[in-house]
Amino acid sequence: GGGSDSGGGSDAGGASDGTITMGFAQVGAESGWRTANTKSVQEAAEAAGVDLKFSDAQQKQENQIKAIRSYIQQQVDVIAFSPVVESGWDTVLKEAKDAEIPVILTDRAVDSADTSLYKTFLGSDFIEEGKKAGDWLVEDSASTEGPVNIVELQGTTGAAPAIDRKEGFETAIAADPDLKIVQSQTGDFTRSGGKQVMEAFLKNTPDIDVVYAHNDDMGLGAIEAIEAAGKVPGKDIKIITVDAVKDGMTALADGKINFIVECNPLLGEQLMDLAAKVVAGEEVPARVVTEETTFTPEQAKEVLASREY
Amino acid sequence: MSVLTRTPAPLDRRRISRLQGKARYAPSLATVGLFLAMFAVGAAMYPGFLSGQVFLNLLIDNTFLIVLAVGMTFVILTGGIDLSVGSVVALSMMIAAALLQAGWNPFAVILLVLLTGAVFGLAMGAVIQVFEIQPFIVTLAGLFLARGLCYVISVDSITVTDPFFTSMAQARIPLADKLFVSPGVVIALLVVAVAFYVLHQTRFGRTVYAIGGGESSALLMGLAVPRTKILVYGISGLCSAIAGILFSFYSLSGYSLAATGLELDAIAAVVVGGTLLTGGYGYVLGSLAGVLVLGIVQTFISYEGTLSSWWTRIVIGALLLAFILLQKLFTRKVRLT
Amino acid sequence: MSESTPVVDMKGISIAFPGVKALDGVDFRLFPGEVHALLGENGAGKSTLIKALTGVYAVDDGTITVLGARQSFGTPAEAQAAGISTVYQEVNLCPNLSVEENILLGREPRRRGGIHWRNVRRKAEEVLDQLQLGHIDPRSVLSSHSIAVQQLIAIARAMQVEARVLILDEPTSSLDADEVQQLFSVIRTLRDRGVAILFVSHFLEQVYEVSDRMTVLRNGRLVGEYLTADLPRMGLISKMIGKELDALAELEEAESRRQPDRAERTPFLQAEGLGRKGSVRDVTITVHAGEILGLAGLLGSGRTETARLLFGADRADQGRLSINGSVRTLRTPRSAIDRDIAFSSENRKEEGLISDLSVRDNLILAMQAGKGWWRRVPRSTQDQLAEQFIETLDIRPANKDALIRDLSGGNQQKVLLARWLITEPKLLILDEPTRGIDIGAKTQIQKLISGLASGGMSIVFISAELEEVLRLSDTIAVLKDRHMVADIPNDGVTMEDVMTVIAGTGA
Amino acid sequence: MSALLRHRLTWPVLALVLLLLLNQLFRADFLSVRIQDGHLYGSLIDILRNGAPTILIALGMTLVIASRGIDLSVGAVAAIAGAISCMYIYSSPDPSSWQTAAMGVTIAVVAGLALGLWNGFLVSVIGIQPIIATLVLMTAGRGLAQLVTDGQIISVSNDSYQAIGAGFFLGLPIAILIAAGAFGVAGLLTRRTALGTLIEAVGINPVASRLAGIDARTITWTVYVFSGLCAAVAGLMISSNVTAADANNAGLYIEMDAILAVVIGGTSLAGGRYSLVGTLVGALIIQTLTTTVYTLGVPPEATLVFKALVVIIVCLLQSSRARTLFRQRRRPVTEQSQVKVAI
Ligand SMILES: Nc1ncnc2c1ncn2[C@@H]1O[C@H](COP(=O)(O)OP(=O)(O)OP(=O)(O)O)[C@@H](O)[C@H]1O
Ligand SMILES: Nc1ncnc2c1ncn2[C@@H]1O[C@H](COP(=O)(O)OP(=O)(O)OP(=O)(O)O)[C@@H](O)[C@H]1O
Ligand SMILES: [Mg+2]
Ligand SMILES: [Mg+2]
Repeated sequence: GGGSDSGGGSDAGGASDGTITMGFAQVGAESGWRTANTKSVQEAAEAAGVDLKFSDAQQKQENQIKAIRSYIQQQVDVIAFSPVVESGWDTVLKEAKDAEIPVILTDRAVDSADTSLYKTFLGSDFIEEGKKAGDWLVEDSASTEGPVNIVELQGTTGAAPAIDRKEGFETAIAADPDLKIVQSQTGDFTRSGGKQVMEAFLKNTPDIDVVYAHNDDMGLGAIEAIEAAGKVPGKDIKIITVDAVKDGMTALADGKINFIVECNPLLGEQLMDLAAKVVAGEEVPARVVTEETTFTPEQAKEVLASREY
Repeated sequence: MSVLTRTPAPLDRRRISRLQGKARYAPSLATVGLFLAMFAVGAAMYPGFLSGQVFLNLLIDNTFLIVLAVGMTFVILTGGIDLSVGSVVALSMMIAAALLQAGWNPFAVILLVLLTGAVFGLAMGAVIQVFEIQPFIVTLAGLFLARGLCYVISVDSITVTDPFFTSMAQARIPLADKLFVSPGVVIALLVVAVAFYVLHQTRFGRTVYAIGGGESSALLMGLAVPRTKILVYGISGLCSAIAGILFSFYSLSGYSLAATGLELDAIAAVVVGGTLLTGGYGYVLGSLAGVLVLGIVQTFISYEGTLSSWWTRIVIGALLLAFILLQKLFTRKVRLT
Repeated sequence: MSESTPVVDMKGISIAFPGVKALDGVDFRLFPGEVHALLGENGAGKSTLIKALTGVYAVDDGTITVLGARQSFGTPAEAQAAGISTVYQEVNLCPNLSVEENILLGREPRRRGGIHWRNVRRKAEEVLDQLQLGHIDPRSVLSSHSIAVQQLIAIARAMQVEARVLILDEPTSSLDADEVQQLFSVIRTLRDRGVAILFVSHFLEQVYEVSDRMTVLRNGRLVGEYLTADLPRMGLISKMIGKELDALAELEEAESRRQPDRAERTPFLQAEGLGRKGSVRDVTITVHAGEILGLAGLLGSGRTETARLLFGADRADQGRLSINGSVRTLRTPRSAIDRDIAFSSENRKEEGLISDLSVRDNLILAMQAGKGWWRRVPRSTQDQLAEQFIETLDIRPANKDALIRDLSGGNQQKVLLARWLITEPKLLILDEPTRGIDIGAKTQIQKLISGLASGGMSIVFISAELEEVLRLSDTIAVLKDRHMVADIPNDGVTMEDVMTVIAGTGA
Repeated sequence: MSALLRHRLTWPVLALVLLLLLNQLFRADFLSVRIQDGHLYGSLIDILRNGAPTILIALGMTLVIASRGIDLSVGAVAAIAGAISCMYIYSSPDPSSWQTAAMGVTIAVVAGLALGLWNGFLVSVIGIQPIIATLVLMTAGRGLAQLVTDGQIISVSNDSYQAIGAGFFLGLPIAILIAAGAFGVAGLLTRRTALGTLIEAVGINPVASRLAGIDARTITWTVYVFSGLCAAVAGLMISSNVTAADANNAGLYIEMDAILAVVIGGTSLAGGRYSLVGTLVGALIIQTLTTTVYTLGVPPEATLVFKALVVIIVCLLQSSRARTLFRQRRRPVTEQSQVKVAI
């Protein structure tokens, strides 16, 4: 209990009248993926009758901490957030715990040693995504002879998905010594970054066989660079990406991308379920991995029409 | 050749010029007044807003920004600018986290970080002064350099587990019934007090203002212009390092991407606090008020809680604009030139 | 004044700027206990010599000895530490700080680590009192004072230290008689205490009144060093401008201009009870075509502010203004300029010069502004006008591409005057146009003004020298305590008459 | 020779040449340009094409800075322009016709002009310090752009639209032709009319300029409008280059690049004299630097350090002080403009 003595709309008793108040601290709106994620949470909250307090941290950890503090101050029933970065949450999570507000992590993990600070973590496994990409490549190039030159378009330097997708991919391709990453540079998760980097790669390395992009957008940028260089994306140069947003799936269906590892942003319903359980005091698993799959061009054609994002 | 003689000036002239002297405080005072007004509006709009802890949280959540704004005030008062502060904060955090991870003594770490920050600032100041390169560009290069060094130290984020840092992060200094601040707040306010003292009670501080009033005049008046200009960047570097330590207390980690764009927040806070970017006019207390204003804008938004991401940005921009316009309105009569 | 060893001994000093040899092998000596006047036309190199001595410029050649030791100061601070206190030509203070701080900046009394503000105030008041400036509030902001007051504060700053050498570069150009006398009495006291004083002025009376010795420069070269007693005034002038005496006689000759008949003149500008809150009030004047209206008044009496109202630089909120018969409100300088009014400000550094632009660009500026940005004044016209005015006003160096900030003070003033002449205004408002201008140029400018009036231009003329006002004006408007008190047609008015008006009428 | 050494563009140009040579050293065919599919192809062409938006924005920024201002909102304006045009094309019934593209472009350009008007209004009429006035739009602008696109990346497939950023005309990238055109127009406008001199005058001494009859307000206003226009066109290029509007990332940090270009080109942030050619060279240096990072394969974590070092070296070379330091001491106190007004 804090300084509010008037007991406004969202007192601790909020849960008893049936409505749950949830404070959700989003990373930002840095990509289409993230926007889909936000929308999913907002829509699910509405459907579940959850009173959602939403805030956008604009990719800054300090903003997110401020938002969480203000949720604690406002005595919400549950706090959910996608941490901007893994580390540095102990203090504010302790404050939440002291105020007896349960916390759910979404999409990205925190590295707190004290796992009692949050109830559960709902989200994808980035290393696994990288592995899936790598595994496909190992399988795909098993038949080909000789070295395979891979160029990698990394995400924003230092960002967790970038680090993990790189790591997972590298682990997987270690299985085949022919697979070699010849160049790797950051494209900042953006299309124009991907395009510019790819342009330079194409000039540096004449015989690129595979592009591995940490997200669809960079892959789409790379496609344009490859086409401008007079090569055929998907044939002359194979492309593997992560995310499976609509534009990426379209390119996959067109055969310009060869393989996409899904990273599902639609966590809203799962989150609301978990929140209801947590507020009701039920046990929840400590880790909930989102349902994610991979797509080949054929699969893409099938599901393309029904993709929401 | 005869020239007219002067009769003693009428008395009211004395009063007029005194008033014009007071006008120097107007923008900063307007900031404080508007901050209070915003607080009142917030209290009227959102339940739970009107609480001492909401105000104290503004301090707790902005310790590093307060310290940065103090350093930035020194620089801007001389008519310069320091874009490197955000990156130096990140660098300080990385150094601290990496060294603590390697098992260093926390006090040795803090000392080293402060030293690094100060030296980094002094080096930029020296380049600005000796080679007469514009501060904007030197500190922009500083921004790249410090951020790049962060990555060189580690691309991953590093968690701080040192007991001293942890206790600083989680300690609460109780003030009154259920009100508390963090140790960082005390440090930040101490920095403000020291800066206030330095600016108003030392020759160095007055030279800072003099340089802002006219660099060549200050030089001709025989003031230590080159030394002061270099030192000012040193101070800003030192403040960035302190802010880095405070940020480490705040987040108990080091992260290469931390504090991006913080330099703009610091500059905005200083300017909102009534300091002229061309130098010569402004106060650290105004900058403190500026930080609080930026903080309360964010508090407004998290209390609102229904804005989608883009509306958040738009509303922040609109609130900033509304604030600047109101400030302008209150200080309209004042001619600073 | 003993021929003891000089405190300052400069030998063979040369300084060249790109395109100009500002000093060329100049020798200069300064003895303790003397007032030494440094003389020369605009651009002769006086300010440069001072800056060479005080470490602002590095010398290309030559040696400087101060108190027997070879010196080459790297910064003004070093010169100050060696006992040389300087007031430079332009006011070089910090407009954002208070008066007391400007006086004591860099040497504030301290107490336990902090500045002892009470002592700062006391010391500032002391030195202000010495210059009889006790009425100035030491806590007021410098920029709230007129240029004249700022000049006095700069002098107060220089006198506040116990210096061995005191250098004053045109300290009197904007002071009134009383203040000049006050300054001189302080100078004499300091001299008697053995301080060496270097003094630059274009007012020869003052030079003869206060100096013991003088050094004359011409075009960056030394003409000679003389005892004041040995060199009569005319001799000095001819040494300064390098011409023989009969040429001078012609310069000195007063203008006799046909005064147009009052009845047949058309009024160009009429102000009735014009005023502005917190500034001047009750300004009721009429300026006819071809007439020169002089504004007289004490320092700070509101002449500049009146001029600014007439030009729309400040907006009037009382009274009525009509131009060419129709009532107008001047909101901006632009609207005044569009009605053929021009205004040359007394504060050339802050309100006149575009320091980083060339002489040509500065000359052409007002004309260009009038044409709008789209219609550029053709380059050939620019060149031709620049050359023409450089010639008529004898602007030196005669280089239209020189940056105006590199010109000497007097030459900058001429460029600014030319800026307005080019626009061929119907009414020209001149606020202290002859300040800081050498005697030759001054006479030239006075001639020019009356010539312009004869050609039909109306002129509002402001000068701290009442003589000059009396000599040139057809009508004299007297201001006192920032409102207008009288409007006297100048038919044989004497200085005493004007003084009586100022002293007599109740406030 | 010494005159050449003193010229303020000598060192930036030299730095640019050195950077290019460095690349050539690492990759033998770096400087070679060949014809492919009827247009020029090669790293140099990439540098020009990718540099075009920066050049364009830096062009507008130069004039703003000359007038003693700064425009932080250019990146956001670019994002808005891209968002508007792509959204228009995306949602129009005929998304691949050139008329649609033309209409989208027109709307975006008008929006850019309007945003420039807005900045200019805040600075010149209300009198807010430029950095804050444009910070408002910098913050809110990206939000507006996202509002337009609903936070999504809007892909369009319209050949005419794609031509702006990625197309070729007579073998040359259209983007660079547009930038060159804008450069020419700006050069002509400022040097053949009096605009350049008037901007400089306002930038050096606003008080004196006003007293000389210059309508400083209109001049200031004009430069912000021009900057808005340049940013909008740059935004079109950026979005057209990847055939998509990315409200969040398009033109991110481009304001910093543009300011850097202006300053490297020898224009002082204190306002006054400016050099458009200098800005051009500055922008090319920055773009070449980015390409160099990719060409040399600088590891991502060292990229920023490398950039910092190059910027510092370029500026050191360029600083007049560094040059005189090795010669004789010649140090007149720089008479900076004494008039201090709110920028
Ligand atoms: N920084 C500079 N750069 C280039 N030329 C300069 C500079 N300073 C002075 N000059 C030139 O040196 C010459 C001497 O100037 P100086 O200011 O010493 O004259 P002065 O005797 O003080 O004249 P005035 O009586 O008008 O003040 C002039 O021709 C002037 O244009
Ligand atoms: N002694 C003084 N103390 C304070 N302020 C003064 C003093 N004298 C003048 N001022 C201020 O300086 C400004 C200028 O006055 P103004 O220039 O109109 O007078 P002036 O008759 O032109 O005198 P000056 O000879 O100084 O130019 C006014 O704002 C006035 O308030
Ligand atoms: Mg002089
Ligand atoms: Mg006056």
